[in-house]
Amino acid sequence: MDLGIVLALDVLNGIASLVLLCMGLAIIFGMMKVINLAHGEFLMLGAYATVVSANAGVNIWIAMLVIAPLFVGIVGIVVERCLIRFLYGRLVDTMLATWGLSLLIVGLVTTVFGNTINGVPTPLGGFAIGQYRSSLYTLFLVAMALLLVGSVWAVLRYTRYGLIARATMQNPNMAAAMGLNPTRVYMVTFGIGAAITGLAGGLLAPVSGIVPTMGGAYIAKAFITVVGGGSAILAGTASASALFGTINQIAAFLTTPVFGEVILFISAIVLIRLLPQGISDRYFRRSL
Amino acid sequence: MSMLRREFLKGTGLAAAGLVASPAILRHTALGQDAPILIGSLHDQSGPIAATGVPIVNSLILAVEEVNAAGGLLGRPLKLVHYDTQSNIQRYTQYAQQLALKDKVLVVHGGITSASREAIRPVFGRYKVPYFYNTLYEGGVCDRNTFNIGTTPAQTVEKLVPYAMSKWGKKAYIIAADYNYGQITAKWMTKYVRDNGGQILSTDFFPLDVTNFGPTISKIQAAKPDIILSALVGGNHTSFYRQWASAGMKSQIPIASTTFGLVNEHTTLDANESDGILAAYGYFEELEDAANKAYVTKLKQRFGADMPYIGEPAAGSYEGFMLWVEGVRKAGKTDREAVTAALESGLSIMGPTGKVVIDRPTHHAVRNAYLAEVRSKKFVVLETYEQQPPSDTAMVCDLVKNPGDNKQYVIEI
Amino acid sequence: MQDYSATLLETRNLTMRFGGVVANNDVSFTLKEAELRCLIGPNGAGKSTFFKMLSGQLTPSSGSITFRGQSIAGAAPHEIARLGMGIKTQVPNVFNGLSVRENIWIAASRKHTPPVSRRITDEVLDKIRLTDRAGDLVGHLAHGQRQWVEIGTVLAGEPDLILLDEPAAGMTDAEVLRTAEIIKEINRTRALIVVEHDMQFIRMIAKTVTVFHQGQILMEDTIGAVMADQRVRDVYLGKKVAA
Amino acid sequence: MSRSLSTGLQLVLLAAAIAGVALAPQVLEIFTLMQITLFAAMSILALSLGFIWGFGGILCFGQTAFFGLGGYAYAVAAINLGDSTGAVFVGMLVPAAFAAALGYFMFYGRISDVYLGVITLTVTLILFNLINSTAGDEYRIGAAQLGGFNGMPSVPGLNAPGDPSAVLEPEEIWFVTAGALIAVYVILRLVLVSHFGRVAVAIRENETRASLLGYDPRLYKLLVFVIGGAIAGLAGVLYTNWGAFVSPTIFALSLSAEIIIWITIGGLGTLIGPVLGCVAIQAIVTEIGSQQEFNSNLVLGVILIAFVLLLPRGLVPTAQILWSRALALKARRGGAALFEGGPGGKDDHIAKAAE
Repeated sequence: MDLGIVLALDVLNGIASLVLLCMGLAIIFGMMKVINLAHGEFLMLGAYATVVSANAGVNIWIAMLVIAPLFVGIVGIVVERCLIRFLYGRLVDTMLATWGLSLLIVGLVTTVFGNTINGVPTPLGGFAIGQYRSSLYTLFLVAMALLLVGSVWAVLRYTRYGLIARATMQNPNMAAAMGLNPTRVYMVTFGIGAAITGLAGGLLAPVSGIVPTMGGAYIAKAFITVVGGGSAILAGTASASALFGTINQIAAFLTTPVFGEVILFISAIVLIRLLPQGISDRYFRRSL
Repeated sequence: MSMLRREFLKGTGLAAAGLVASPAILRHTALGQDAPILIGSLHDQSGPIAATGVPIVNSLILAVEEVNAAGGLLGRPLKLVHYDTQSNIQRYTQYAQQLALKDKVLVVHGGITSASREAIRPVFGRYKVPYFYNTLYEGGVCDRNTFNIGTTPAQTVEKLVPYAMSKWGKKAYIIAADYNYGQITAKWMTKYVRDNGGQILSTDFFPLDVTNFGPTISKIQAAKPDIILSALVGGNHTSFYRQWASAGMKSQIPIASTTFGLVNEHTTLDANESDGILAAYGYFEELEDAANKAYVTKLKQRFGADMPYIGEPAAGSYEGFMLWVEGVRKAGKTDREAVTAALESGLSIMGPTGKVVIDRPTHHAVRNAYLAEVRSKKFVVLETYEQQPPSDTAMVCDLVKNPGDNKQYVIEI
Repeated sequence: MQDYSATLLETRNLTMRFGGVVANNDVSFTLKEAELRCLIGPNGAGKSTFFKMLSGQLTPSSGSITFRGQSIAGAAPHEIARLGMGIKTQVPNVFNGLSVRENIWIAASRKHTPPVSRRITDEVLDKIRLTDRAGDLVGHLAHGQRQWVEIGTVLAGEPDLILLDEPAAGMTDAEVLRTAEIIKEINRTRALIVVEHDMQFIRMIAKTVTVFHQGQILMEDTIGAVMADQRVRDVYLGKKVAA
Repeated sequence: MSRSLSTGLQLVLLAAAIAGVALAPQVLEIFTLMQITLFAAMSILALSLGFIWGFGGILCFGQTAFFGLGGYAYAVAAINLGDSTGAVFVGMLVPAAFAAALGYFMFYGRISDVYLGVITLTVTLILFNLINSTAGDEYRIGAAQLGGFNGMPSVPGLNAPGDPSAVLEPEEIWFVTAGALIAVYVILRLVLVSHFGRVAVAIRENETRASLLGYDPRLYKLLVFVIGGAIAGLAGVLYTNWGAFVSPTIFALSLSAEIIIWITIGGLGTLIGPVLGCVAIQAIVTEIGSQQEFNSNLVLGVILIAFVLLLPRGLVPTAQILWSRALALKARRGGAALFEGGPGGKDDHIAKAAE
């Protein structure tokens, strides 16, 4: 029984981590059809921003929730202005450029900070369920994932930017037709996607090993989840994260982490074969 | 911080310019009497394994400078020809060929993972360049052209496991990186736990890119072990200690590891995530003897305060280098056969880790092993085990009897 | 000798639904060997959907299609093409990155040896009057010329039934005349179904006309009778009002 | 350029390439020869993706799946058979069969575009994960221990057909590898001028039109994919033979991405472009490791970004465009019509392919 609750928490944690990891990528991919291969490095930058500012004496929560998204958001806008905007509509070229960018960021961070950096401890501590112990921070991550999904939904649903974003998603020319400057829409979108990724990096910093190459461990999984989810940013990311997170965590508990990964990948292939347009296009056709 | 770092790098680059020769310059070096003796180095300076590679290369640079400051070797200066293998096996093979055929170095120190060693070892065997592998590894390499200076499981696991069991209890849960080092180390852990009357509850292996240990932590709690034996490796696996501590488990079940500290876990983790973890290696930066103090001071002076923690791979490389230098001195020439014979003669050096001798039948090092505990982001050495032989590899390898042997044995346990 | 009274193509109760929208409803349609039929109807009447079901680009929700006595509803486009049906789609559907000659040659060479294919290619190029632009990339041609290329690829495949969806769209008057000529020439040996809005053009070629309206067949008669029909006028008038 | 002239030119270039391969051991030192042997093996890999992506329109993110399978299949077969000749064929057949199964699953399942990319990428990850976790003793095929992350050391090198004791020398391995590269190049050229190749290109241009003309796009794509898989397998065989070593990093995502980079830099829709891009990047990456001033990742990242921004069409198409502009200028002056494209003039597609 207690084990069941702990397991359920693990599954929730797996889903929440995936949602946090993927949301930024999903926004950029869903709205701009840009596959950002530097996504993992944005995540890493978020973690570094958190760790560096926390080590410099900034309160850990401010470092994680404010500095990380702000810093990576600004990086995102700079990247969009200097690189991505020249490449719209050229899927492969953006992949190549963002791949180059990811190497560049890894190289820069290594040059500046070296190969290892002192991390920050996990805040909040643990709690007991019967004779099992689990981390309060896990619950915090779940709450943050819910909050993120909620905010993205509210923004898309109720704000002017959300309206523009939805219109752009359905038809890229729509924004222009509405008399808006698509350049700005794209810039803001890329910045927001990057900021959310930075937030995810900040949130994962206290529970991860932080090294310049850490992004590589996340990029493939995030990419597969986003594409498996389909074009609806929220419904797609949430449903694919829920599916893959559950499968991965349960398989990892029952067998080994290797098979957890392999089973996740196989289920992704089966999913794409059955629903070639992603989950959201099949089941949540008119959702956000 | 970043500016400092950059300044430091620039300084290092300038200082190193005369020492780490650009291969382009080397292409037309004449092999005259005063021509430098070329020594090859293949270590990852970028990519995931650079965390281990950078201190090794720093240590080698120091070793070269020391020998040169003392008048060189056989009257000739030494020069390090180093390539960044970029954490990529293909580069290892490429640069190994380059060192052997183009730069024509007299000895190579290199390789960090066993995969990289097995990629380049045959190249040096084929082109007859003596090869030093200075990192701790799973044991079993049996090759007269290769010298393995790092510790093997029999030298460290054998000490760590009984110590941890006598302190904490007999039921162990093993978590290890899913590759040969982890697999073989887990086997040795299992053997020593059983030999000491204990029990293994489960053994889990993790690919090097696993970062989420939630399900594993639940699984461990369900199994209720007395100790955790860890052979987790690399930056991603550092997450385990974090998530373990954040679940409040650190005060519940203690951890002993043969890998903790390899990528500076004890400094990158917070004290309350790492205090009390036991580890065993052939070297710790905190060793108190004078030789080590001098070595550490020189490295820190040479490379600044940013010199990362010095672990066994860096110290082992320094010693491997000095062993070869002693071998050349004793042989009186740089010829491969003569130097190998000298090294096989029981020649020893006193390095930062203590006395190091080449074991003739296995070409491994007889050396000290140490057991330490993490306290406040530092290792506190608890036990010293003098002159441990590579008894694991000795079970399968005898180069005196079979000098033509050339493979890595899997040791049946 | 071909039996000109035999049925070439027949659909029974053909229906196509997209979600809640019914694009074609209960269409029963018959075409004889070597017949020329024109389809007219306002935008959204279901003509293109009908063509897509015939050519295999869409699978009907219900109903049957028989071509030469063989059921083809839901068959893949290439299978239907191999049975002898060729289609020029509404939006020019050509190989933009290939030359004009290569476009035609690809079509001709499916069932012929290289020398025969080359001969057919030359004939078709001559017929569509693009011989002197044979080496140009199709993507570089004007819209009307790309229409010609597509018609050329259809001809080079030597189908027994040709579906032309708005062949005259975007053409100059001279080109429209030429298209009508070619259609009549083809019709000497093969059957055609032509969808067109241009009533001038329809008058030039039509014998029998089928009128589509709201996914169904409104009427089917000679061109004269159709033009005189009040319901047809209402449909087109209604369309104009709506527009 | 008339067709016969370009064919003649191609034959001259081919003869020059063969002569270059034959003379290389005379003029180059042994190390350089081994280095370019590696580049030749990698160039075959580049050609395999250059073919299926540039001419079949299939963007495969996981070409290393076939490369790696080729390498492993060769290693396992060579260790078990003793003779490498059969192992070479096993090293091509296994990835070809795998490509056939995967291709059937994808093309007949109507999976296209980015989804195809994701599936190929995922399959590569699965292979990497599985092979990576074969470190235990129980994972052996016959006499061959798979070895997990550490890979399989001491893979037998190529030997003279039928005589396992006659292991080839570096010069001979160079001849075999460079010969294979030329053979693959010529075979692909011939495929492209054949009816099959021209239809495949037509399908890349417009799948709907091709199917409406009676060609089954699924079948053509599948065949293109299988050919690409077999060639990538051959590259894996030669790569493994070059290093006498194979490890799971052969499946690495970074290598998959690198192949895409070679092709983009060299020029999509050409055959020579991927080869040039591959050699250029390999040479650069090798050179980077010899310098100590900058982090290797940093340098490579800057180079890639600069390429995308400054030379988006890739080396070969850009050169062709400049060349044809120069010719057109000359033609205008001389009033002569120099251009007469036609069937078989594959380079017509460059403008399109460079998109």
